[in-house]
Amino acid sequence: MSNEPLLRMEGIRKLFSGVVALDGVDAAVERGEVHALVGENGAGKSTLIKIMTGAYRRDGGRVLLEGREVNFRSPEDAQAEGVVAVYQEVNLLAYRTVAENIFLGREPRRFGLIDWKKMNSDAGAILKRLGLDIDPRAPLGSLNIALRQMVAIARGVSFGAKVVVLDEPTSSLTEHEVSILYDVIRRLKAEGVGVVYISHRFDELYTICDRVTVLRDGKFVATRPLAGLEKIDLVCLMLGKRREELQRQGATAFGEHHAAAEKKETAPLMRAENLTRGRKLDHVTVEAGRGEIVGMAGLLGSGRTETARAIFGADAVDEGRVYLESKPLNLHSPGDAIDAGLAFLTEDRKAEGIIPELSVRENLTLAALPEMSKMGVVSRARQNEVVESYMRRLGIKASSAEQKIRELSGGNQQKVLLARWLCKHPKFLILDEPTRGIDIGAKGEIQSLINELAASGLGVLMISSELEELVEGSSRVVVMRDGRCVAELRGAEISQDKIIRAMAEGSAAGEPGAAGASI
Amino acid sequence: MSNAAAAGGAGGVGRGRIADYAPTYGALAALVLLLVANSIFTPNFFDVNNFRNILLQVAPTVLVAVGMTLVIATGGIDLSVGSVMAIASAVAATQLDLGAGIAILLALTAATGAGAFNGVLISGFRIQPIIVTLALLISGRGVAQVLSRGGQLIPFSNPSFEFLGKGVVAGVPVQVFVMALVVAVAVFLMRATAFGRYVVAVGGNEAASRLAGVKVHRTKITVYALSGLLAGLAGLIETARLGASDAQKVGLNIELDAIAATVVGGTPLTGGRATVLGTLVGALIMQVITTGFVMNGISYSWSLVIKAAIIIVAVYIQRPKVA
Amino acid sequence: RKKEGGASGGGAGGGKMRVGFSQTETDGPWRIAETKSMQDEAAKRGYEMVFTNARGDTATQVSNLEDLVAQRVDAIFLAPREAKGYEGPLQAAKEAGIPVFLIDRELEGPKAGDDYVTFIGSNFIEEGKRAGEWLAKQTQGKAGIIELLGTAGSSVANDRHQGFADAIKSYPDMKIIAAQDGNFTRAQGQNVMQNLIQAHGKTITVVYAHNDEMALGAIQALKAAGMNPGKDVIVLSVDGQKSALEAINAGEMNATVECNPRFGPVAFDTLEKFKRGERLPPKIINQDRFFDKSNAAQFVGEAF
Amino acid sequence: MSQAGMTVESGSVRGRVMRARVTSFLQRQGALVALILVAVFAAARYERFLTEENLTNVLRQNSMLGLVALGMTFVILTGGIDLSVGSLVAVAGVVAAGLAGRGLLVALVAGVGVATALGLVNGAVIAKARIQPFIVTLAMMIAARGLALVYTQEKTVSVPVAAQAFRELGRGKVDAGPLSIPYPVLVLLAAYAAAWLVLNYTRFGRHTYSLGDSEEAAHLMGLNVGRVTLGVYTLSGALAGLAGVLLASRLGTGQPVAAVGWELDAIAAVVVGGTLLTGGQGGVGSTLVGLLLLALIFNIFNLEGWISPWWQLVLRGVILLAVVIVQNRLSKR
Ligand SMILES: Nc1ncnc2c1ncn2[C@@H]1O[C@H](COP(=O)(O)OP(=O)(O)OP(=O)(O)O)[C@@H](O)[C@H]1O
Ligand SMILES: Nc1ncnc2c1ncn2[C@@H]1O[C@H](COP(=O)(O)OP(=O)(O)OP(=O)(O)O)[C@@H](O)[C@H]1O
Ligand SMILES: [Mg+2]
Ligand SMILES: [Mg+2]
Repeated sequence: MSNEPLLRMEGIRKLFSGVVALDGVDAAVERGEVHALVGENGAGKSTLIKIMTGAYRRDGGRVLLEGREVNFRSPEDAQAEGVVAVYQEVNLLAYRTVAENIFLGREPRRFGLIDWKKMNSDAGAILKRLGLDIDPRAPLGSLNIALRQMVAIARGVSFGAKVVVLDEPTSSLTEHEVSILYDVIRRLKAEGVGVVYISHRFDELYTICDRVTVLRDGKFVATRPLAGLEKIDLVCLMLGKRREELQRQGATAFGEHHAAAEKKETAPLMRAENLTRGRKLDHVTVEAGRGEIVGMAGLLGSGRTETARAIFGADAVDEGRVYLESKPLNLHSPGDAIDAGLAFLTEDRKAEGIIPELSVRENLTLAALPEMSKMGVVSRARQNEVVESYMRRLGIKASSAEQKIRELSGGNQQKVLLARWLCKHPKFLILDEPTRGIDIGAKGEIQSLINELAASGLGVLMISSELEELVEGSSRVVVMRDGRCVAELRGAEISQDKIIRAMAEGSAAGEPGAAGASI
Repeated sequence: MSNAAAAGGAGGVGRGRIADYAPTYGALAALVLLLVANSIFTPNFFDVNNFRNILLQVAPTVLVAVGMTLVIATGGIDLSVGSVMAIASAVAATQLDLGAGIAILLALTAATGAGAFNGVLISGFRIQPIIVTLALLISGRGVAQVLSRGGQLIPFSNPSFEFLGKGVVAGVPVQVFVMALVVAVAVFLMRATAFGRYVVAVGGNEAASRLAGVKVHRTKITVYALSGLLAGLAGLIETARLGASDAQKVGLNIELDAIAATVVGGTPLTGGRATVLGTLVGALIMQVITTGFVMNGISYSWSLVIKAAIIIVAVYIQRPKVA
Repeated sequence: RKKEGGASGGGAGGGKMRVGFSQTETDGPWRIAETKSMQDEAAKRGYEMVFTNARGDTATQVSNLEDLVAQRVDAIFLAPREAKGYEGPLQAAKEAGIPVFLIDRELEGPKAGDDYVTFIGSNFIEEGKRAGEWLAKQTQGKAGIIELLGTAGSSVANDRHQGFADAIKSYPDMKIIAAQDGNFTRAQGQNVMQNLIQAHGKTITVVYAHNDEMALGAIQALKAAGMNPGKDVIVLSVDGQKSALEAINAGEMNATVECNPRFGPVAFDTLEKFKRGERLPPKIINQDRFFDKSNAAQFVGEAF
Repeated sequence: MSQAGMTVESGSVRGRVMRARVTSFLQRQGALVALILVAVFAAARYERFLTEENLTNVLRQNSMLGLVALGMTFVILTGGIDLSVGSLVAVAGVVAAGLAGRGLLVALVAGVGVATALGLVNGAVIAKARIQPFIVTLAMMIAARGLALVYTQEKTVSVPVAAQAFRELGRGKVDAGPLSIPYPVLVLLAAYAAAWLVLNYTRFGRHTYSLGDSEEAAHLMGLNVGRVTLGVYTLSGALAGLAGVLLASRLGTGQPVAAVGWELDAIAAVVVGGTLLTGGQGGVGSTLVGLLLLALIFNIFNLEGWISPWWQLVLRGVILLAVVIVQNRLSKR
């Protein structure tokens, strides 16, 4: 009995309307172990854990909890047995309070009625234990994504569960929050809880995980101890390539292109001047030249997305103006911005990117329909031509162009959305967290693609929370804080250290942003 | 289902077609079944005249349901169609002195305007479609009755206007032609035009559509205006057929028939998808049921119960599969 | 016609007498004519009328009556939707000393002279019966009948069916081939008739519709099917509205039993008699006429 | 650096919490303000408006619709809709009227029981067959009306004169000091109080809200979504049943054609009160305010007494829209 792992999955098989998503997958978590689950986008990680928690029915295989075969029919069943998950897409209740979200389904009661006082104080205690200063009575929707994610984790760990699954928990956390999370995980580990940890960030895996299971194309590849496993070997397992095939320098796939763009002293391609919007944006000025990648750094909520949306005409500004090729733009809606030659890849794929029920083809060509149609009638031939060429060029993995985009993995969805803009041949591209939640292989592909685009003369504004990406990818980095540009770093000044200092403390090294201090 | 698996690997652009329209096959099968069963068990059912009657009677519902399908595809709903029919009817009947052409034009303009009004409130003021159109459902009939001189029934005699509802061309009633034309245009609109794509995109994810440059307001307002226009057309046909405008009764409860036809035809109420042909099939299913019941002398009360059961079964066969 | 609202006048104190009229619904020409007749008569005689519309719902009508009682109008005319269900408000009116006059439909239970003053109107069972008797004479007791029913569950439909069925009961060769719901509307009457012609074809010799509107719809259907309404097929109904008389004149329809909606004059006469303290009979039945080819042309001008 | 980050977060969090609270308060207040304005207008204009008789009438007349709207509130809070309520009122009414001769309790239990069972069918089909509530309850609206007509052979069922207790339920009053409160009003108030308690202090209530918030999230968080769905539609059926029994008792008859269109009136009351049709937000207090607002408007139409029925229709729609637009504007602030 005692050498039976805490939770074991054997020969798991799952079909989605006939298409195999998982086939013969084995995985096991021991007590007190943090077990990493890795694989490319679409490898089947999220599907595997949804089967584990009963959110999906499996089509084959067994799940054993403490040696006993279990058959969860719903997450409710799984929770009752001590298997709890924090899912990839933050899935909580926006209008309910933080405390309700934490205790949903097991609200403390007195005389059959909910004991709000106890619920709030218990929730407060749980949050405090995680080092979070959140009012348990606040509606969840009033928190930003990072805090919501932390609440989801707090809920997950508060169950006294045997197995806790965390599916990409850090994709929107700051470093500080990540370190809080690590503490929590270590505590769980000490209590003998088994933790399943999914992430595309390798440094996290090496910091916190003990063993790793690799999936590829829905199949089991290997389970290895992480200690002693070289990063490059892990990547080889994931991608199914031999070591010598993977020759790359640097942590990202950005080459050393920016030397080329750096010295051009022409008028900027895009200039956004004094963008101001309520308390969220305060006279933000950003510009970028042809062929230049301008990075944008900042903490969560510092106003990067707000800036991007304002440039794109998605939100009305109180003040400020956007120029493209020195011409002022009159932006009332994203449509106007697109007509002028702007493009914007959103950070929130699910809510603002994909049209889930439509096919890859329709999603990919949505923005380009005007060019593909005459008198409003769409040319199917043009559409297919464009779709096929971009699917090939970006290596989009889908059973066909007619597959629903919702069925694609996150990384492939992201590529489709990128293709949506590329086929419009924009002049200027805004990328908001372009590689969030993207596997290492696809990430490299996307990064080199961005590079290529810039080299061909496109201007790029790249918002990212991954400092490596900013450091290696951009020729200039604008740092934001509290809705203002607080620093601008160029060329050799760009380093992770300096960016971090500027993000936290306002203007650090480098001259301040053009407008940051202009009032 | 297994052929879907086989097709999975093959790729190719054609594959999705079947999946796209599959739900309609369920409804189509139901329709064929009903027709066959009726042809066997209902005396005089299998007869050209009867099929003509069925098409004749289903025409107004189909017109309204096609508009409803577009509205539902954007994730909305239009409860006001019946009242819009009444408004069109009242306008046409009171303006017939100006000539049939002008009366029709005025009536359709009013109906389209009423629909656009819905659209503006829904899109511009961001009020939920069910409430906006409920308000027009209530007020619209009031307006129609005010227009028709205090709810009077307005009989008329105007052959060129009545042609719309009573005319026959090459043995086929005019309204059946109108219906076929509208369905054909709508199918073309949804399958081949950018507008059609925008309609389903807006219904599928409004925020994403906006960021992809889709003119969301324009799309929604257009869709509700079209629904109004088609309701108006249905109202005129109904009026012409009866030879009188009855602002109280024209189009009463037709919104429920239209919604049922749409959903039975395979368009989900959640939006993001539209099967116009499915809607036609859905409406025909409901009409064949009604006709069959009347011809067999089944009492109205029982027919309600059976009809409801058939709706549920038809929708059940086509419900989306869940993981 | 727009009168001062109830506010300023305030109860019976003012000079004008305020009468309440609880109408069951305002759908269809018949109800509109009834409402208009009441309102016109009130205006003519200088009464202030408080009008309420129950929109075809008994519960709403009960509420409306309660509201009228609470307003302390001086008298109430009630055109009830159903034969039952009004004990509550009648009781309240009695306690408040407000006389109630029933119009066009009788109640089961409450007593004339006690719970209400009197009933003025027609008898729906009687209408059905007159139609049936006329038909029996006309066809020598031989007919294949289609009955187009009024709204399912409404008492008018039930009564007009009942009276008709009673009248033809003793003629074994008069058969109702099919009875289907036409919801009192022309459109549905036409649709249902189309389908019934398809089902029963030449066996149909008579259409009996519960109101003129449905009969007019059925005529359209008959014409479209190439059957000659008024000649091959006898069409008869109830109400006597203008368009029905015109159809009779045109020979497309055979007869209609009058159900006169113009209650205004007799209603207010009765009210004034009551005020003068005259004795009133428990029922004042309208002298409803019977229209057919012989007299339709004569009355078409005054029909509603 | 990290500490600084967290402080910024929580600072703005407080601001947002405040704003959210104010917003939801204003949203509810929109209807309340309208209600107060309308009441003041009526009191000033009509001498008999503020009489106990008139006010009691308004409450009693709307107690049945109020019960239906209460059930609708639960359903709408989950993001669903129940179009069948009007027909369920009719079914319960005819069943209760038919059995009234066997005593109040039998009639009550049978009437409410039948409607509850049909509500349960709604819930079961929605939860198990995963068909959208709109279409399921639309079908039930048609089917239940048919059942009521079949059961009564399309005729009105009268309550036997002997069934005094049953008749008393809809017509009687209790004397509470200077006031006398009709039973239906008492039932209404009790139901609203109980519903308030259920929504705020029981798991079922909180889960009702959770479902409307996000059904998918609730499911992934381990909520038995099916059970809650079943619960709200059953409850809606039960309350419609209770309304039907009260109606039959008040009228002394059970009519198969009663309560046509009540579903729309109930939805209007819920929405005018400020509950969102998308679910997750709102409550019984809002519904009560919405109900009374619409009730007063009708009362005013009757007190006014000359507005033609067509203009009443026009006004009803315009007022409905106006209240919702004002609310919408307020909540955007
Ligand atoms: N509901 C669904 N219907 C159809 N196919 C699906 C569905 N969900 C997932 N898939 C498919 O199953 C495969 C595995 O997806 P899954 O989401 O498990 O990947 P993942 O490893 O979690 O990827 P990522 O790292 O991007 O999150 C993918 O090919 C995806 O297209
Ligand atoms: N509490 C919140 N509730 C709803 N939306 C929010 C909330 N906080 C931020 N947002 C929205 O999320 C987006 C991101 O906000 P912002 O631009 O301030 O952050 P950012 O610097 O882009 O950080 P990140 O994108 O990494 O979260 C914006 O569209 C903002 O309006
Ligand atoms: Mg995943
Ligand atoms: Mg952002």
